[in-house]
Amino acid sequence: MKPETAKPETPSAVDISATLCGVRLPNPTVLTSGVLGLSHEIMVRVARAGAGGVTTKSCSLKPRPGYPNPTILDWGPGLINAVGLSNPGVEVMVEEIRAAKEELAPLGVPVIASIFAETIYDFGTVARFISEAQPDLIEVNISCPNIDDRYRQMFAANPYVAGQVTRRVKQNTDIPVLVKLSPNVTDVAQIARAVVEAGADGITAINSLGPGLILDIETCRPVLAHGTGGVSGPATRPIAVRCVRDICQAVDVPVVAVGGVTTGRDSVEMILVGATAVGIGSAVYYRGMAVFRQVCEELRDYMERHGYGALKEFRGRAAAIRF
Amino acid sequence: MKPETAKPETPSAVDISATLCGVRLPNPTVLTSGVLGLSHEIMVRVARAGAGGVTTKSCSLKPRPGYPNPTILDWGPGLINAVGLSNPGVEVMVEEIRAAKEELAPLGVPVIASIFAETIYDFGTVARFISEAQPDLIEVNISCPNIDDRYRQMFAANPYVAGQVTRRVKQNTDIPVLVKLSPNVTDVAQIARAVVEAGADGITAINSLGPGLILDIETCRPVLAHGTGGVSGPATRPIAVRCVRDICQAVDVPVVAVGGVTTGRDSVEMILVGATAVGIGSAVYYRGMAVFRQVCEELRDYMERHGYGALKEFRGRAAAIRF
Amino acid sequence: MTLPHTVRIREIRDETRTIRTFVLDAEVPEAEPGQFIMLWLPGVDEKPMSVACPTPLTLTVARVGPFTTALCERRVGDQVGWRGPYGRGFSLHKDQLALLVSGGCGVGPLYFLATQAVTRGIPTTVALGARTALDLPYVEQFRALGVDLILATDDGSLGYKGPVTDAILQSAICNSQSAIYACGPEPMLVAVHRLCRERAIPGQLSLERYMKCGFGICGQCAMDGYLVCQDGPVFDVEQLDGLRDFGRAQRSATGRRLPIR
Amino acid sequence: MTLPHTVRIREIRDETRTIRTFVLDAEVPEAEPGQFIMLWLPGVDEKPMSVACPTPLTLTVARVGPFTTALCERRVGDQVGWRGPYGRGFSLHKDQLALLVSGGCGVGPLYFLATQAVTRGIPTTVALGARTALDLPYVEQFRALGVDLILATDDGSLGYKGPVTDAILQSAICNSQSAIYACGPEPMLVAVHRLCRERAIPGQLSLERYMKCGFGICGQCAMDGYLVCQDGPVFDVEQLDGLRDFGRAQRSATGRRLPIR
Ligand SMILES: Cc1cc2nc3c(=O)[nH]c(=O)nc-3n(C[C@H](O)[C@H](O)[C@H](O)COP(=O)(O)OP(=O)(O)OC[C@H]3O[C@@H](n4cnc5c(N)ncnc54)[C@H](O)[C@@H]3O)c2cc1C
Ligand SMILES: Cc1cc2nc3c(=O)[nH]c(=O)nc-3n(C[C@H](O)[C@H](O)[C@H](O)COP(=O)(O)OP(=O)(O)OC[C@H]3O[C@@H](n4cnc5c(N)ncnc54)[C@H](O)[C@@H]3O)c2cc1C
Ligand SMILES: Cc1cc2nc3c(=O)[nH]c(=O)nc-3n(C[C@H](O)[C@H](O)[C@H](O)COP(=O)(O)O)c2cc1C
Ligand SMILES: Cc1cc2nc3c(=O)[nH]c(=O)nc-3n(C[C@H](O)[C@H](O)[C@H](O)COP(=O)(O)O)c2cc1C
Ligand code: FES
Ligand code: FES
Repeated sequence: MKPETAKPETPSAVDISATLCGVRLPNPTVLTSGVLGLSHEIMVRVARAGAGGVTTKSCSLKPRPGYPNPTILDWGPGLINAVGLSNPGVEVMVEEIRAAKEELAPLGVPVIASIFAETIYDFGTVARFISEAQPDLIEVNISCPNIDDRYRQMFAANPYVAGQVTRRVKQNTDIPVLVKLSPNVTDVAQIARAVVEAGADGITAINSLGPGLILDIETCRPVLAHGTGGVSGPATRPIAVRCVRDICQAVDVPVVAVGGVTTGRDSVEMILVGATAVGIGSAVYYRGMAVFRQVCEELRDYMERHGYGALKEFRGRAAAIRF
Repeated sequence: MKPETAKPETPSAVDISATLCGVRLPNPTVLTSGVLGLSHEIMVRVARAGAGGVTTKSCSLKPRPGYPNPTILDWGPGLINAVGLSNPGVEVMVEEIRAAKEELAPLGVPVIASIFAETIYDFGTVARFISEAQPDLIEVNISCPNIDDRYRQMFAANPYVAGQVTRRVKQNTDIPVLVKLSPNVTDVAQIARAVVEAGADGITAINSLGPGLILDIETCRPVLAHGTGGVSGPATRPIAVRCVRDICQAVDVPVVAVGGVTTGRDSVEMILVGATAVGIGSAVYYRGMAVFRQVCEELRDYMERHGYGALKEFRGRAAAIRF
Repeated sequence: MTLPHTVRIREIRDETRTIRTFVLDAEVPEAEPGQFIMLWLPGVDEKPMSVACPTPLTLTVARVGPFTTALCERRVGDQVGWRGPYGRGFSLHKDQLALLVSGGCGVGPLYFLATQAVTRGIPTTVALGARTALDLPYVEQFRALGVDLILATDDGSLGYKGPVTDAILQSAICNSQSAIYACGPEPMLVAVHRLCRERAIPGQLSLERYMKCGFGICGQCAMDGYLVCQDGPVFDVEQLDGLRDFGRAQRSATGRRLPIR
Repeated sequence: MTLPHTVRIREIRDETRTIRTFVLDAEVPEAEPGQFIMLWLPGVDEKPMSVACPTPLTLTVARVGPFTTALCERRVGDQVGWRGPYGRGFSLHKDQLALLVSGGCGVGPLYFLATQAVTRGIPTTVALGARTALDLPYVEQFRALGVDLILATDDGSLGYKGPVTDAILQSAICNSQSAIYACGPEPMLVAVHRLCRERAIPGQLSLERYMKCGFGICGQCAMDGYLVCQDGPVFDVEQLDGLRDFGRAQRSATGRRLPIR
């Protein structure tokens, strides 16, 4: 398979490993949920391509076919998607995670299991279920912007509801829990406080932005079958950086910074505002699976130029600055 | 002065004029607030360059120097700005608007006066003041994302407050009032309903997105002196289109659609979801002042290809489609 | 930018009772044989279709279910969207005779490949398999190209009676002087794969898996460690050795692995 | 993308008691004489500065207030940001003698222009004005270029006693065979403008107005119907005829028009 396989890590004086809720990542780049995280073989391939951690596609109690296509499109400054949380269901994901863990353990690359549900109650059930596969971390997706009427509003839009979901998940697992937040709220720090008070061990931010809407002006129809979709990629980066900054100033748990990260520069930006790790999704489209290794190399170059030996030496540096 | 001056409108069968709260626009492109709207000479130049309407920079009771520079930067997929609502104060703007109206009346191009204030009460005072200049419309900016602590939260973030501001302004003027909304809320339709119930004659959406944050990784500082800033330009278009769609479905007043509009295609997209006019700001950077004439020509081409004689023939066509 | 381009259907041709060719008002000169586009029927769905001709963009479609049925209801002048081309196509071995093996709608990309082989002066044989004589597509077009033809039908109503993969065994050129390029139902491809490995014949097979993004980020098209939309749809036979899913399993829209019928 | 590039100060030279030259670790080969960059002092402000040399990027700065004072406190190796170049620069008339007229920190862009004129073989005279001999910048650099020099000081401590605009009246080349290129305090530019119009001398004047974006969207730099950042900073004398604000008013940070001192 492609060049990106099992190249030995380029040796370097600087240490870019990170520790996320007690879990070690060989490097801070994490495959974000919903991108390539459907099967263990591909997750293993992404890890060999250089990812420091992999997150599974969010899974639910029952299988979901998701929305018809188009579900994912490139509109230039970013991607837009309304996949509809398609997934094979928690039973299947348990098997995929088991298989992934087996192959990734030797590489020292942790597996993050992303879960979601349609009710607060079911979040607990899925969490208990997925824990059987012993993922290194559980990520709770309460922030998908592509909501059917059934859901009414994102769980992540309301601090009380977000807290309840977190509590329910924590009651059902001993595995450290990351809660994934949405940028589509007026005060993300408030939601962050709520989930941390409810017991979240860490936070992942941001989920995709919006929703947004793009029309095909010839047919007068939305280009996505679902109509609206979540915006991701470079176009969203300044919003993501601000959200991560707000969250890191508001709470004291590790944050996985996601949103438009495409280059080493972008990962540095996230770490400077306080991120512990960086999620990468859309950039897999822009730079291929090699993006993980490239971002790490660019990050190392930066650290060498600035004489940093480890990430903690500059993590949060910008958060300190008054503004 | 440059090519863009006083070229005669290219004659065409299709009529692209629009009527906004009873005010006629020769074409639907409007210079949006904060871009070039500081002096009457430049507003006149923009009108000669093809704009169907011009909006002044938002003005307040007292002059404001705004934030230090950098206040406006191009980050690739869009612009980011934290100007800090600098403006010479309502007294000066009254003079600029009078002068602008005098020169624009013959061109049939209306002037929209944008106002803001730091308290609900002051909004009324500024509205009364500015009305002396007899602008064709008043736009109430309750949605600037660059808020100092003093303001705490945007007026546009809370339906009750947004309604109160609208009421206060309406009590102080007989001129039709547009209220400018922010995308940085979880449910923009709710805010739209609130301001319309409070008497808004129309809505302008969206103000810039975010705020966003961009760091200079060499100095670990935000690139904007203020730190965070509002995001605008192409990167924000899908969010803007969705907001305009939500608003047009929720309320029954004319909407000036703003946010990333750069081409005729983009203006068509906004009109298809229900917009009456389109605001153009950042695109002045990408295409120069000629953008107004270019967008109109591209819009006409589309209408000719589709055999439309007037904007109303396709306005809202996409809003009808269930999604 | 890969938003779908909306264009009109310029021409529609019936190839067989179930296979129909659509010529679109679009040009994709950069497309290679074996590459595919995502075809969008607004309000219905968007699915992968191989390029049968790049200029004008031409697709040859077998009616098998809801999407292809909706497509077959489209008339000349109707609007469809497309984006692409995507994936890795066929690459002709210039020193080998070309043996193209087609089953069902696999004929589209192979016709495109045949035109390329002929222009490059590569001696070309095309083997077409179908249920009956009535189901054999593109026979005239291939004749017009002047390639050698091997026909096979399950009922023997035309040419060899039996699977096309048996028919080619008889052919004189089914040896290591040739290279095989195949597209069709996966069981047929499995047979071709076996044949290529037994006789040391270089081979390239075009596979199908359920696709959503088409450009390598959703993971829906995963087959073992491959992304069929990006690493494929055309694979060298070597790449398919010992795979768990080849010939056995494919994913549904949910991502669940289901046995191949 | 016009995010500021952060670079280090490579070298600092004192030109006079109040004028200092900063050489940055940056190259702007595309910059033309008269164009400017926005110079960012992180944590302080960002303001326009003319390019005195493009490679390496060199700025000559007069200490006049908070920003330029903060800049003058910077040392070699300190970090500053820059973006640009922006605006319309000077364009040399190739058939006219060049007469460059500088007041105060206007010398930077004119030195850049002089180097260009000399390389193009255009006979060049540079007129420098200042308060005293101690305030005359770049005299040695211009001598080294081999251009004719006209010096003027208010106190007569060196060269002509009086405004540089009077000094050039004496010069043999102050006629329509020449073109005048001027940069300096606006009252000086007003005098040059009058001179050019009276004697039918083609002239280009570099103006200053309060700038924020630097690229034509904030409107802060408006002078009558012009955007100085984009239509200027260099204007032909014809463009300045009959303007309300030229020589009279400029905007403050709020956008208010204030009389020019
Ligand atoms: C790279 C590639 C190229 C293709 N080229 C052609 C072609 O040129 N002509 C042609 O007729 N067909 C082609 N196909 C197959 C075509 O995409 C399916 O026949 C079509 O999607 C069936 O949809 P349906 O709703 O009509 O049938 P369904 O009843 O939905 O499905 C029938 C079969 O098609 C498969 N299928 C359904 N949806 C998809 C999907 N989104 N992606 C991939 N497979 C799917 C199913 O697994 C099933 O095996 C190609 C497929 C791929 C992957
Ligand atoms: C196109 C252009 C090129 C310039 N090139 C040079 C140069 O090469 N060398 C040099 O020394 N100076 C140059 N200047 C002037 C320089 O920008 C100002 O001297 C500087 O901004 C003063 O800031 P301050 O805080 O030190 O002084 P302040 O006390 O703030 O102001 C002193 C003077 O500078 C003006 N000024 C202040 N801020 C700005 C601003 N943001 N934009 C424009 N003018 C401002 C004020 O109106 C006042 O006239 C240039 C200005 C422009 C517009
Ligand atoms: C195609 C696609 C599918 C996604 N699916 C999920 C998902 O199932 N669960 C989830 O938490 N986030 C999902 N996301 C959001 C991403 O995890 C990520 O938060 C977002 O894309 C921003 O990161 P990026 O800019 O690097 O893509 C998805 C994003 C994309 C583009
Ligand atoms: C430099 C700049 C200044 C702005 N100032 C204002 C303002 O004073 N009042 C206001 O209502 N909106 C202001 N805006 C927001 C714009 O009016 C507009 O809503 C936003 O930029 C989105 O449109 P665009 O993508 O076409 O720029 C400003 C935007 C920019 C880029
Ligand atoms: S179809 Fe999405 S990765 Fe292949
Ligand atoms: S400085 Fe902003 S328009 Fe000139």
